[in-house]
Amino acid sequence: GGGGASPSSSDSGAGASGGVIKIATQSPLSGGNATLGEAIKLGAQMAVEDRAEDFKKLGFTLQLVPYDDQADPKKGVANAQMIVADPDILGVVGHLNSGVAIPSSEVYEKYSIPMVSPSNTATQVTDRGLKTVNRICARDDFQGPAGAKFAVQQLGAKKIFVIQDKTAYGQGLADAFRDAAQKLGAEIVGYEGITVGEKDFNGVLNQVKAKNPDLIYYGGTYAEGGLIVKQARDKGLNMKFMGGDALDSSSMVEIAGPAIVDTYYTSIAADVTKTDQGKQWAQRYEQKFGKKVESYSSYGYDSAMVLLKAVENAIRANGGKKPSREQVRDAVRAIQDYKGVVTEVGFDNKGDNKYAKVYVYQFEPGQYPGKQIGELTKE
Amino acid sequence: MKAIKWTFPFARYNPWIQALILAVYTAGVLVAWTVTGQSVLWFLLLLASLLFLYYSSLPRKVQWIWAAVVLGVILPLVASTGPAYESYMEVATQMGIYIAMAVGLNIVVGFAGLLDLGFVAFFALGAYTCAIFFSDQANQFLSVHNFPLPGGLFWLFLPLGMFIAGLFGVLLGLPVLRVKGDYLAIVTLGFGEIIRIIFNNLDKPVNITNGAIGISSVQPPELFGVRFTFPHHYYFLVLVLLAAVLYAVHRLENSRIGRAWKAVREDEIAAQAMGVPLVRTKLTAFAAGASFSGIMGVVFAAKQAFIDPTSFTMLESITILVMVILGGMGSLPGAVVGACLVTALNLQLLPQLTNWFNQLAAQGVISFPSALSPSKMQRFLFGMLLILFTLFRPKGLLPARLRRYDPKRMAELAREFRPGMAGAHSSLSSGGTLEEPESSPPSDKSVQKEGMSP
Amino acid sequence: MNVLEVRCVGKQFGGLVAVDQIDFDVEKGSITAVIGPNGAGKTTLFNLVTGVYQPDRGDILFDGRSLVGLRPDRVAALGIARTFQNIRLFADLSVVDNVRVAMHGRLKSGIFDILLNRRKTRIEERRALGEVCGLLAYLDLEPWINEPAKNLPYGVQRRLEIARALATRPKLLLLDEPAAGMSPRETWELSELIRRLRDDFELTVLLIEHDMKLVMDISERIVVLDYGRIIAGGTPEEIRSDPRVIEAYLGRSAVADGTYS
Amino acid sequence: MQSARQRMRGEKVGFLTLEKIHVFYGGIHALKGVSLSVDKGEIVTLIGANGAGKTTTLRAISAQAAVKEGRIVFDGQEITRCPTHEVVSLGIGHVPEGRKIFSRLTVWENLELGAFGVRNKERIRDRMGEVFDYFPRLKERLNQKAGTLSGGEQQMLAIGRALMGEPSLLLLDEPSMGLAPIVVEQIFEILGELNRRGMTLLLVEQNAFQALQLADRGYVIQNGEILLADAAQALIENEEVKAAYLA
Amino acid sequence: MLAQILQNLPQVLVDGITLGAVYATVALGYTMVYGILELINFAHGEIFMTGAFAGTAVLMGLNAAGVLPAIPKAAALLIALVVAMVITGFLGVGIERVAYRPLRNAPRLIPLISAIGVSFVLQDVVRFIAEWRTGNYIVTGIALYDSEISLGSVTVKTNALIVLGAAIVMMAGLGLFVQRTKWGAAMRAVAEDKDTAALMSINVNKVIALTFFIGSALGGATGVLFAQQYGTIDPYIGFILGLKAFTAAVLGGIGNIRGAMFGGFLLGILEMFASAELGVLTGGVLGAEYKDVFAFLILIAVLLFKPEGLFGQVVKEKV
Ligand SMILES: Nc1ncnc2c1ncn2[C@@H]1O[C@H](COP(=O)(O)OP(=O)(O)OP(=O)(O)O)[C@@H](O)[C@H]1O
Ligand SMILES: Nc1ncnc2c1ncn2[C@@H]1O[C@H](COP(=O)(O)OP(=O)(O)OP(=O)(O)O)[C@@H](O)[C@H]1O
Ligand SMILES: [Mg+2]
Ligand SMILES: [Mg+2]
Repeated sequence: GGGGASPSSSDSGAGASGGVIKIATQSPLSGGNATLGEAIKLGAQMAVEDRAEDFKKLGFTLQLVPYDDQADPKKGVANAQMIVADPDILGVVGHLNSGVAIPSSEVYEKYSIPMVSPSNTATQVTDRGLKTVNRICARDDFQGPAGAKFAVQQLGAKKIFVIQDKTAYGQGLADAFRDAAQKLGAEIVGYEGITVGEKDFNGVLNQVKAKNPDLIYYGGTYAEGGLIVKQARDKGLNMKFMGGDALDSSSMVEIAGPAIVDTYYTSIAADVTKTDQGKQWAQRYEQKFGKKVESYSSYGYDSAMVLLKAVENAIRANGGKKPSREQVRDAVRAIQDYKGVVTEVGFDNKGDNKYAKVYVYQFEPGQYPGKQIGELTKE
Repeated sequence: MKAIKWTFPFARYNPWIQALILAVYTAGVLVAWTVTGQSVLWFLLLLASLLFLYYSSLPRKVQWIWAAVVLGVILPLVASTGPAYESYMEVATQMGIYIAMAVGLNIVVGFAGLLDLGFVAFFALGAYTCAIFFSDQANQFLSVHNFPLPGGLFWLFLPLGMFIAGLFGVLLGLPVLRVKGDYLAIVTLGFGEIIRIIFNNLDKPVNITNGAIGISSVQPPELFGVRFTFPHHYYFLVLVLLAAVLYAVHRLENSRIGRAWKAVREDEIAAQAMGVPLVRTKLTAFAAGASFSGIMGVVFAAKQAFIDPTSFTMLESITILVMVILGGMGSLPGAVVGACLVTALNLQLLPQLTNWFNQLAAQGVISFPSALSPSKMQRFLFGMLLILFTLFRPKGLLPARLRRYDPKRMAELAREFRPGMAGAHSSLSSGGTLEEPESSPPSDKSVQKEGMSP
Repeated sequence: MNVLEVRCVGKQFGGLVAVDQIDFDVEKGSITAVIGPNGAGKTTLFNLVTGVYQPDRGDILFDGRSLVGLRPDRVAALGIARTFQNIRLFADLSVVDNVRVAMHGRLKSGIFDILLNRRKTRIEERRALGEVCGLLAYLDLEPWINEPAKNLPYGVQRRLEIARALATRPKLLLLDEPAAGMSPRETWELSELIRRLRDDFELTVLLIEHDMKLVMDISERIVVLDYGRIIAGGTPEEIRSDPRVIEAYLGRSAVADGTYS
Repeated sequence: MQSARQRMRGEKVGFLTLEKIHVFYGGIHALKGVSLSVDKGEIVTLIGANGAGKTTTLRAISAQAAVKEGRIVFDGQEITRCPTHEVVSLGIGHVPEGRKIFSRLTVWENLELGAFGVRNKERIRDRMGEVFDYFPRLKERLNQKAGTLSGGEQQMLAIGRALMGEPSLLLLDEPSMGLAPIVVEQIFEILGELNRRGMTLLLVEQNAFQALQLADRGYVIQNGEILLADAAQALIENEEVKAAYLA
Repeated sequence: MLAQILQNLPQVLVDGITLGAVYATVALGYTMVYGILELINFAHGEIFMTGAFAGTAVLMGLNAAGVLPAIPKAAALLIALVVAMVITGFLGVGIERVAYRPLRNAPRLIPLISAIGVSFVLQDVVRFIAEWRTGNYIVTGIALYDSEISLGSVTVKTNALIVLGAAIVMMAGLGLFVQRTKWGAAMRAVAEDKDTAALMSINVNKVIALTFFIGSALGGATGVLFAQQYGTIDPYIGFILGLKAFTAAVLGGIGNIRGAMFGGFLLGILEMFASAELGVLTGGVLGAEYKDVFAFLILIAVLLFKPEGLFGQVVKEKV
């Protein structure tokens, strides 16, 4: 490891001849974002455990090293330095926040450690043209417009009120949605920001009430989104409500309660429970960790699986020996048709997932995940 | 005094012996480091040698040179032998940045006694100044479209960031200094939040800061054709800046301005009655503190290559305040140690500790329920440590100490300046017939100029 | 010649008239005492002169120059220094630094001089330190130089306040109850000290005191305040026998005892 | 004087006894083995130069300064380690140096707090009446914020407040400091009156002459040590004391 | 534009007062502790949060035991309130004992650090417990009074009325306690001068503990009402709310009970007004995201003209 406080890495892989291969995760494990961050970590952990046997057969001990970036860019960068200093680490699954992913990936790039992001939707993450940065989720400029298309064309929204949480994620998504919706002929009657961590959104909702739109679009996560739906319904605002993949959580249903009717969200994940394989996977997850599956659990799982697949490919290409980071990096980018539990993965030359699809779901009270009611591909 | 002797038995020895002990200690740590391979512990113990150095009675010049050699040569050299080189450099760089901020905040809170809970705003000002012009962000609102600026211009932005932050320090200070005590705390807190929120929203009507998305691809500085891409580049940059900052604060603290700060802290009314202009003194404190923060903000933006408002939250201000108070308010070495400690804890020790637990758990040595997973305990541990530190060192780790004057020398001076005080209002500065302080040979080596011992 | 001229000065706090139409002069080089019952407005008068409060009306002239509207530090720079009734030292600073602070207005180095450690700064600081040492020796404070002010005995604190005031190089020194809490012997020493100060530093002294022995002993003129007004003024002899002063302040029996003769 | 006579009768056990008290402020050794005793009904005065340790002695008695070594016995009970509020409820009133009235509270509230330990409302009312007998001025100012009183009135309030707790022993720390001569006179008269009504007083004063005139006995303290102890009159006539403290 | 604002105004006021009531009662706790120890009790927000969890846990427990449907709603709420108040009251006393009392003679800002430490620890401890019990630290509780009352164009949640009523009762009760009782006078005396208060045979530690108990219990009770009002709680609600409440306390004049109350309501209304109307007023240039800027600017403006806060006493320093 980066320091003597951790057990020396060279001797812990005694069981396997080829040595140790580590996969790191970086996501917030403490603080307000920890649920999501932990889902990523647990997903990756499950992947590592699932593949550990295969790697043992190849002669390697597989380990997961979780890092807590606390949603803080400075910590992310410092952790990244620790990660790159450990020669056994061949890839990173992370981050949750684009604001942390961007500076941290600058470090990964210098040391050629591939990163597979389960959840960074900001366009800049891959638009900087780094060789190491990949993501399996949809970009804001895909998900937002897809949502807009559905809202305007399928739901028939003409007047739309956009609310966002003033985070990089929320703003990116909401802006993309707004622009696309305008192009499609909808009128944006309001565009407001709220503060993450607060619980009272009546102020903004009063404005919504005055404008009386057909649909509220929310760019942000479920913690605030759930409350906004609930408080809107309390105010008698019964219009449709829509948001992005960050609403895709069982907590959303819990928080909003019966108010969740007429709530839609876009997600890159196909409904896990639709396939047997998916159902099984979800069951295993719940048994293993005693927690409900979150969307990010499966993204985390798939990201790690993709990464491990690439490592495996690189090992084989390297004649069974431990590959270099550059080899793994290129192997990740070369992945073209990996079938994960929630999404198919194939990277384009920027590191974006070509197969990223956007599915539209509708929530129903007391049920998670929602009902899949639409599917959009990138044109 | 008993307590002081207990804390620094070291200070009693003769300087040569001190130097020897220091050298042996440093060498020991270095040997241990190279033998055992990479270790955070040795890294921190090496830094600790500088603390001993500070408390030694070696002449100031020797101390500066020694520290320069340890930090500028030995540390990077030894660290570079292992794969974690850049990791150490990164941590050391962040330490340096925080030290400068803690030292700056120490001026405001420790010296001048003005509780500031929004200090990170000045850091943000410096950082955004740099980020906007060294990325293509400035193209968004300026009609000349030749941004990002070339990396060579970075060096101009250091003083610029310092100036802008200092200016805002004064602008904030002017209205705000009417309010006192903890009211000031809340006003500064408000100011910090206002700055952050504005940066978070200034993507419309004119896109200046790119809002919550942040500014990415900030171009690195360049010096003699070297592009600053690795942490060790920034390490050396921060080291130089930090030396300048520490030197400046040291000078200021022991000057008329520094004494005025402390006088204002102790008793505003008495200070005024003794001829200390209240507002100007407080404003200097605000401006000085802010500008150190601003200059480091510039460096930070370049180092991160990406800036968004989440780096400048209120929690950040509180963290810097924790460094100052934990170290010992009004104590320069305290602020330095506090900053080192908190940064090391946050960036190195706690993550390493949790990694270690995680590995043990992965190897099945111990097991945790998922709610108690060690990676989630960093904040908890940090909180515990804060409580324990304050309980066991309630005055801070290195409390401020009085400047001591040598009675013998004071007596000599008294004889020289017998107050045959007629002819009042003589100027203190006119004429230079007096010997300069340095040229009078200190009779006792341990006594610094002006009869001060360290 | 008059150093200080107080012209019709008044000051009100809310409904309370603390100082009401006060008018008097202080002659250069004199020692003048202000006495009066508790709450008569003596300290308020000092605060008005030193710029801590601004008068509601009237004017205060120092060397012919009006002090009205000046901040306390400007007043200090003009040459008026004071001590405080409730000692206001810089509690956590050492004795030397307490006095050094008072040199502030007389040191001229700017921030850049200090950062560059210019020769000018070093010379000026050294001279100032020398002067501080001289003052400390003069007031017998040498044994205490490295002690924080808060640890000093009361009497020493009072002396330190005087030393600090002197370091501003005042022409007029205002002492607010310098003998409070002092034993008769210390009080006597204090009166010697005040006289010496006046001569050695070419000072004019204005003092507030309840210790009549001290007042009668050293002052050349006495001003008596009651309810914010001057009820009497004159030499110690005149005041001692003034019936209004006896009634309001001294008390009949004390005068009969001969305590103040 | 009655109390002096009592003492003549030879009641040996002191009402309050300090045995070799040591007090430190950080590194400063403020009291170095102070011993003294006060009998019931007496007025005892403690005189000494600035910083001699007078205030510290009183603070040690009321447990405001930590006693490092030595014993304090009051009314047959050891109180050395009792916290302040318990010492006070045993019947020791303390009028602290510099008055220390609660300036943001009204006069009435100040007095009421003086009787904090007294539960019986009736007795509180009686006590208050008694205080107004001594200090009619306070009655006029009942609802005024104490911080706005003049110095003399504040001193009266401080004494009155201590009396509210029905102390059998009253410690007074420089009650005449900063007061106009006419007020000082009044205060001393009242102290005499209190003593005549049976209260025991331990009085610290810079105004040594006046204090000794009032007192039965006196102690001279210097540098944290008791230098002399004698009858008050004897001290007044003592040449050394005269030279050092009476000027 | 004006028409829209006016049309909205009654609802905005109602919502603002509801939010303000929460700020106000939490601010009371800050103000009490500050008034007596001059300590900004940064952990107070976390005490509030703990109260919210405790109350929610009680209701969930009652529900799981099948008791909840059987007893009247008011009784359930009362039980939750009392249990939460007792828990947070003792928690406050414990925190004072462990983290503040040993530092009473330390430099003034030192307890601020231990307070921050306490608040980190509390956040995580509550999180551990919540997560351990439910697998998720974001907890959605059981709402007792969830209906709405419509008065013309204005809708009010019944729970909001309860919050409001409770806030007023708490303030009035506290005001009476502090102004009219012996213990209240003792608190004010201790606030002014601990040493001298002890000379009045006041047990200073006891008074301080009492202050912490009352302040924390009020915070805990507010937590329960908050959880009722908004339905969802997490271990991090204390931080922002604590800051807002502290701001409210300062706005009203810290150390002053009426001030805390008034400051809380004012801040609530200001925020609500800003988030509802800023966008309208500026034609979309500034929006709800600037509400904190707006609130802080008003705070700063108030302090500039009245540096001691709206209700604060000018602490006249007698020179
Ligand atoms: N800042 C202030 N605010 C309100 N009232 C004040 C202020 N300063 C002084 N006073 C009042 O003005 C009156 C005069 O006070 P001052 O301090 O001048 O009296 P003094 O003559 O110095 O009395 P003493 O001999 O007791 O010191 C008093 O009633 C006092 O309470
Ligand atoms: N809080 C304190 N911290 C440190 N030293 C103290 C403190 N209080 C008193 N001292 C020191 O203890 C010694 C005794 O002080 P004390 O106040 O008892 O004297 P005193 O006889 O009452 O004098 P005075 O007549 O000035 O009131 C002095 O040397 C003083 O400096
Ligand atoms: Mg006065
Ligand atoms: Mg005393």
